[in-house]
Amino acid sequence: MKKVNIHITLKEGVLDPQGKAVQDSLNTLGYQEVKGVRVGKFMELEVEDGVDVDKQVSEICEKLLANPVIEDYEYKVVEEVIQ
Amino acid sequence: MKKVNIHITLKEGVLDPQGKAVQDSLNTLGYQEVKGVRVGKFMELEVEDGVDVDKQVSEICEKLLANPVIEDYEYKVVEEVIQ
Amino acid sequence: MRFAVIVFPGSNCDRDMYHAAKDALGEEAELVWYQSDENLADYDAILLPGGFSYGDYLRSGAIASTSSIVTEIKQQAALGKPILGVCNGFQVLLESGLLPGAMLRNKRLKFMCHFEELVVQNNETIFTTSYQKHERISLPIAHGEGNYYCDPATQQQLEANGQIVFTYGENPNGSVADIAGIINEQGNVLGMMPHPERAVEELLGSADGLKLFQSILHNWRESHVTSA
Amino acid sequence: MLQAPEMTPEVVEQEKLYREMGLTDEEYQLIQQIMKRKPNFTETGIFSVMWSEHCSYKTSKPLLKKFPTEASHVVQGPGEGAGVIDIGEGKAVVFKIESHNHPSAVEPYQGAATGVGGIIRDVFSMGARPIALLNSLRFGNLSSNRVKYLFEEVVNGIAGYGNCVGVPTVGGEVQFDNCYDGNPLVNAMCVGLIDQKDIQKGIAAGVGNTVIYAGAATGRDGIHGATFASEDLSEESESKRSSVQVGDPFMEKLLIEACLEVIHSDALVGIQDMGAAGLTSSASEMASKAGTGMEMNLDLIPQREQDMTPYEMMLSESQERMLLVVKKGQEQEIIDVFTKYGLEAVAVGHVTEDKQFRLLHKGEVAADIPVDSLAEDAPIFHKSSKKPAYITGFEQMDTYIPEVQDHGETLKTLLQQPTIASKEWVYDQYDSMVQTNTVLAPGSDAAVLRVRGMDKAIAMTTDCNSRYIYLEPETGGKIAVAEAARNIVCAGGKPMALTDGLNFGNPDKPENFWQMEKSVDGMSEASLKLNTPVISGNVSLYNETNGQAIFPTPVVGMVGLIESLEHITPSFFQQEGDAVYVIGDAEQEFAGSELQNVLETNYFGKAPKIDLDVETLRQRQLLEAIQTGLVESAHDIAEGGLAVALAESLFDQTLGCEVTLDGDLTTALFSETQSRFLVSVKQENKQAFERVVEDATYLGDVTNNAKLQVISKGKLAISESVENLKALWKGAIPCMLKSKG
Ligand SMILES: Nc1ncnc2c1ncn2[C@@H]1O[C@H](COP(=O)(O)OP(=O)(O)O)[C@@H](O)[C@H]1O
Ligand SMILES: [Mg+2]
Repeated sequence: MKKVNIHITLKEGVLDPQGKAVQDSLNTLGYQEVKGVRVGKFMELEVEDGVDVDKQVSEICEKLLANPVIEDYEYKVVEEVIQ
Repeated sequence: MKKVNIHITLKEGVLDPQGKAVQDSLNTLGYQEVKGVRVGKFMELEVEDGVDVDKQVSEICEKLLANPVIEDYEYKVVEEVIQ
Repeated sequence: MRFAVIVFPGSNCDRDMYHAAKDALGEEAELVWYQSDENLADYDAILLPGGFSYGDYLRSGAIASTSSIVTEIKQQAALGKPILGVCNGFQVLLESGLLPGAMLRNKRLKFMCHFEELVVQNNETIFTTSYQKHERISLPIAHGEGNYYCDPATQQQLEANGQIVFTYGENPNGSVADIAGIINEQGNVLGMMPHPERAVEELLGSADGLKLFQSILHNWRESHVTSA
Repeated sequence: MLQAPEMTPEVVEQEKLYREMGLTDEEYQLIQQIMKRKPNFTETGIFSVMWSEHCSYKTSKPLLKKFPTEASHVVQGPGEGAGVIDIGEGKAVVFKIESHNHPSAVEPYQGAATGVGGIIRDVFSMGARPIALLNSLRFGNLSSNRVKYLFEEVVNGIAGYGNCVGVPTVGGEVQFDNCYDGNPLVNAMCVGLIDQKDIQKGIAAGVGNTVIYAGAATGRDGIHGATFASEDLSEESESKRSSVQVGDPFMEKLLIEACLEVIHSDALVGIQDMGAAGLTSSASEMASKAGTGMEMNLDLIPQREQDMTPYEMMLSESQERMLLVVKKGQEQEIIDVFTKYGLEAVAVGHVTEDKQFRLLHKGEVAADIPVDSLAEDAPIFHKSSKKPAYITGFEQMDTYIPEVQDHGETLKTLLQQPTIASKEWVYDQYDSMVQTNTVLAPGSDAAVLRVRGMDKAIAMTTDCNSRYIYLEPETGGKIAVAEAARNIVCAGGKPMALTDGLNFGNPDKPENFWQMEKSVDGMSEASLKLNTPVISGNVSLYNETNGQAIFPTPVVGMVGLIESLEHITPSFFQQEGDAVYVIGDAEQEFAGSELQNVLETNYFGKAPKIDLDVETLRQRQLLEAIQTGLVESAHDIAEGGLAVALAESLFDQTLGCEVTLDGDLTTALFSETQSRFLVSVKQENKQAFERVVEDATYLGDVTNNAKLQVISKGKLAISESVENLKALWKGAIPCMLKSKG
């Protein structure tokens, strides 16, 4: 079993209303030193042994997890889970 | 300027309807080897120099970014951004 | 004329769409469950209703767009059949690539539900011939992710081809170029965030949406008279 | 942790573990008597939740008995998932209100969301399609950041859930008072529509029939034993602690569709949702009601987490779960329906004859309890009651008379009080139109939904001015019911029945119990008089922070029937030239008023009087006038008095009005005297209207100058631009939310 972490972020140039809102409220709360907030998704999943993890994960990212029109993705195989 | 990455994940045991929906749909798409999908948030932000990054970031995570009742957070100062 | 209203798990405007086609327009309509073995070729138009397919988890419309019925819808689209996606239906059309662009969360991050004024930008589509060009109509919106996004090149293309069918009188959600609804290049797939099916009776505040259904019917009849 | 082997029945007794589960020594003794032995850990837990106020109504039952519950149009009174009223032509309306106060105080988004989910299940478990949601909310002072957070997230949670399941949220109320600072109230009401022949009951009838569990898997969500955060907790057990319940509206939507399909199968015997106390309450109540017993094998329960104990499974409050009893041998046809919707449904047990509630786990009997002792025969306690000293103090006060210099400015101030200000910020976030039946959306006195296939419509509202109840619970209780009925009448409906959400403080304090008693008395009297029986409801006690109770807040959710679509009446003025009437005269009644709050930042004195005969007469006459087509608009006069009602009547269009008021201007404008309405009538109908409505006084006309003008003693006392007033009224809440306190 392999554990995989996936990061999905908005492409540069795509406006991020959520990031902007977080940024604004941080500033109102007095955290003026915080800048450039961007909000994305973080997914954790496990892939069974015996499959090509890289192939599998990039496939599902492209097919489903990320929308290429607005999002980029990145993944990392973080550990072998021993059962 | 320091760049900070924050991961916000649901606490263990807290229901994750999103993760479940993604998991189910991956399985329907034929990816039976994918298990245990959990969906969280990923935030990137920058903190100006001259502030205590650790203090600042853990404070805003607790106050605003994460909901301590159901979420855990983790952050990493990833790099110095030279301006 | 026979309308298919596609029902995904989590669709919730399916019955409203059905009533619009069946009761307000007075034509035949069926609710078609996404896994049913019905043949979409037996229908004259396909309606993708609003709602929260798969809870809108991940991204709105994303999971539904991977279902096999969408493959069939694509085939029917290629044959030139009228396909209308409203709200979540529009999001499914975007996610499946039948229409260009993507949806972001509303700029104020809140779900909103109220009547909006729209401008009919193109009244030469099979969905809009009963409207006047630049007619101002009132339709409800009800969405949290209706902030239409596309890159500048796509926007130019949409504008150049007259693919922008509806715009907002006053942009409520941050959409690029005030876009409320767009059509594909072939002119048979329309996606829009506002709900024409909620505006087919004066009793409920507006009947401006009825003309959209009437346009579909009218143009279908025309094409059937000429081809017959 | 929660059922380590060392937790023997003896340990439960010696260490008084039952206390941590919320049972008293007395109750524990009673359990031993019933069981004729010491209950084990799981059994003790089961008793503790079933004997909690939430499930057993042990302190409130004696009060609830006072409510009138019958009328010819009542099909189902209290006792099932929700009440049912007949609306003719074989159709019926199902409704109920439920509180989710404590969960919302801890986690406002999920607390409110799961509150909505729970009340929807109550309605579709009756076999009805949920057609509308309302919510009655109370928050503290909006200047506090915590209160802002609670308010925003509660609204967000209601929207998140209701919008996704596709049930329109069409009405409700929000009030703000300091007493709710630490203890917000979140009451959600759901209304459903059903063909009377389809009405289901939550009964486990037919010995040998199969018990089916359907919907979401069970996790360690909301287990009440969270009180076990005691010194015995180890690191490992910490991670297994119960977690906050998270709602899954998508799952609920599928459950609605599956259950509404299943009710048409003759295989179905009974169905009930798993609400508070989850599997325990649904299973034991279904058996107790049917006079049967039930045996379940817990190994078969779908589980979301590893190694769950019987205690955890039985006390879990995981959401979106249903329990069904199905004819033996016909299980598959039911399971197939759930499978179609991608839902899990499994047989977990069967109905028995011996009236025992028996649970098996890993080959052992985990619990074996006489089922009636959990439900029908749960103990009842009669609390002592005492009139609070503060009320005696209020009774002895002189009549409070406010001093107002500038009436125009005062009106502007009132319009910006969050309790009076526009709630558009709230309801714009709710899908109020899905299902395409909403004729009058949020923003009018009562919401109105047409009923497809009929010429009829139904009107619905929630109301409760807790300030009056704080001052005088009995009078306030009457007013809450009367005000709800007024809102129904204004929309053109005949008030039919109500559901009550009783929100109070700790009932162990005699003063709090007295408030409960008196407000229930007042509500009962009014519902009897208005022929609006109580058909369902909910009790939420212990609403306190730091020993300070909230204002007693018995929310009334009312449904009315509009006989013809023609009768649907808006609450705004419709056209220039119409005559403006007020029904009923104002007296100097300012105690508990919004004006008192503005001027004194406090409430004191005696609540406004209410005469139920006058109330009934005026409601009947106004309804008659509406039904004969004599009324263009009708609005009840509530917080802020006539002045606010006049302003609100102008906020839909660009009209104005000019009215002349006699007597003391402050009283005429701002008094909150009860049983009053503001009505507009076409000029040609004036005489006919006056003939029908005895207490109507002509005030002036609707104008087209977009100004609110009030003449008093021959002088123009108020002349304000409607646009300006509207901007203040609409902007108040968004503005308060933006400013960080
Ligand atoms: N929480 C809420 N949810 C939905 N609608 C609401 C809510 N609060 C207020 N509204 C709507 O705003 C309008 C005004 O509310 P309110 O001032 O309480 O009315 P009234 O005094 O006539 O009962 C009503 O139409 C009501 O339904
Ligand atoms: Mg009212």
